[in-house]
Amino acid sequence: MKSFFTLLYKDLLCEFRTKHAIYSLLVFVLTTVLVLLFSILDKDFSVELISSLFWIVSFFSTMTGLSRSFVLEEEKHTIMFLRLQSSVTNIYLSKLFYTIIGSLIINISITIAFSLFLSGFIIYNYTLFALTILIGSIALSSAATILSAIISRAEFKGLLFPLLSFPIMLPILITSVQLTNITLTNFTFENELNYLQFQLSYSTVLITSSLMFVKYIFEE
Amino acid sequence: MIDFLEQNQLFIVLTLVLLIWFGILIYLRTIENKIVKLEQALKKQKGNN
Amino acid sequence: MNFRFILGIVVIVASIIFASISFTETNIEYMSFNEALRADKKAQVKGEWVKDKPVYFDPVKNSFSFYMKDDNETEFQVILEGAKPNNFEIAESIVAKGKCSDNIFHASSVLTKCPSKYEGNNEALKNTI
Amino acid sequence: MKIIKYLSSLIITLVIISGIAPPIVEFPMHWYQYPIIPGLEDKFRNIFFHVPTAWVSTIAFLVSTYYSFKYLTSKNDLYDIKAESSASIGLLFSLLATVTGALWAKFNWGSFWNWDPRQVSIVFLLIIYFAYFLLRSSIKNEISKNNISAVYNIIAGISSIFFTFILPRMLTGLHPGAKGGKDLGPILGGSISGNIMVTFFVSLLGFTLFYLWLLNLRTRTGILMKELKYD
Repeated sequence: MKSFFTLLYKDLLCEFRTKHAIYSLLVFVLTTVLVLLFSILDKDFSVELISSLFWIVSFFSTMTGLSRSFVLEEEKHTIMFLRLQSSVTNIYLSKLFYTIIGSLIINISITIAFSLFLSGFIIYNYTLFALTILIGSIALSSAATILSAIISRAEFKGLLFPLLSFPIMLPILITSVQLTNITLTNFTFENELNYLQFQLSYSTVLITSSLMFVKYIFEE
Repeated sequence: MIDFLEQNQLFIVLTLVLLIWFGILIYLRTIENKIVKLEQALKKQKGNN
Repeated sequence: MNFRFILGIVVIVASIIFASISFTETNIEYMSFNEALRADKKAQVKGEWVKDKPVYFDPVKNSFSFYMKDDNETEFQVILEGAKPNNFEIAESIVAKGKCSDNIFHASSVLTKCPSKYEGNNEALKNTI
Repeated sequence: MKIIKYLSSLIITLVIISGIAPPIVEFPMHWYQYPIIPGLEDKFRNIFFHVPTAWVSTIAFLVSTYYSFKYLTSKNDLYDIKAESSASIGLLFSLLATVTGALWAKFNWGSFWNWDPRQVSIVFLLIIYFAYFLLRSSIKNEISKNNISAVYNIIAGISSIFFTFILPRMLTGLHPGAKGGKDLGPILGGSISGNIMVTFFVSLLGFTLFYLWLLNLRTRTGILMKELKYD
């Protein structure tokens, strides 16, 4: 348990020093908002467009900034060190929590940026929106962490990463966009709890199976 | 001729599908024969060593 | 097969069942036309196509217009932004998503529900097997 | 194995004949007449081919996931070969299901591709298992290749349950059984005429047996390649 917190602290400290994820997030948010504002000056953006963009920005920031956690360890050849210090499960858990924290921060900053710059971004249902962001972050991170562990051992990382993560993350993104649509329109066509239920069980399944099998990835 | 073809569309489709299916079956059989031969050759090789 | 695996499998199966419950409980709320008129927001209305009333396609605006009758038998005009939906003629019911204004329903999408039963006449069915 | 081989060939031949040959009439009076289904007419015959291919691809991916699990718990190379073989057959059949589905969609829904949730989910499956083979080819170390691809296969297999069985029923779509539809669809809802039902289930059986034969062939080539160290 102690080593888990040490590892988590180490990851957060590394991120704080390099600010890799923070910069990539800033660039993504700024470009999307600016391109949107300059290209469609006075038009009202449709809710569907805004919520899709929200999750596209979130997806790419998570992908570039955070999900390199395991890949970086492998590239810096520090994974062996970590494995001497702690069990694979502990390393996995610390990476998972690091990714969840990072992705939560990313989503909250996107929310702030969108509500400052895009007039169409008005949240009607705050509880549902908070839940969407929380569960969406957990689900995205649970997929990103295990895939990052798998990728770290393979060659052609740059090509494989999007290819592997895209189909596994897309169901999460689809349901998140639907949920965000609901929070932004204040009118429910659908049973919004279904989507939350889907995301919750999807992330539970991903995390459980990762915990079960992550140790085999680093077995030689 | 065209009348005949039009009236028996379904049977033309049926013959074509059956032809393709039999082609696949024959192909699979030849592959299986090859595999059997290879397996036997491998067994012999192992026996010699 | 140790305890950890069995526990994991149980959790996975339980979550899959938990997620499966979500689609058995779907209850979509359709509005009637009058409700949609008052709602002043996006709504979806379910109904039938009124075959006697005129249907036309405007190639300039790329819009398709037809008359629809909702479950309360209220008739109203629907203007769809886009081409005529597939299987429009044979659809047994139509779901239109959009907004109401000036007694016209401006739909952003129209779903056609086709007969999903793969059987013919019920009387004759008994003879098949 | 011999029985499976001959039985599957025979059954699929029979299904092709009994699926295509019988005429459709408005009032079926005999067992060899299919009822006319409004909106589908002759196009309904595709149900005997499109659904079983999709079924086989689902089964093949699940079997592949199962063998990957067996591999990780037993570390027997045979299971790795079986997992890979089953995944490759699944990939082949999901391609077939996409093609037969696209043809059906062209004549029933108007265009080859409609972005129906099920069409999207089969694209997910294709990408996932394409990536699986890419992943296999991109790891050099034999043992870690087998381990990592097995872990990925399990993650992918479990998540594919979500988007082949659950997601298409939550979203609105054109396939029967999608959200907003009246019932579960013709098969699960049981609203299908007797002789169609019989042909359909016989077809499912035939295609499943055919899959077993293919799996056997593919596994044997895999074993041969392993024994001869041919990569």
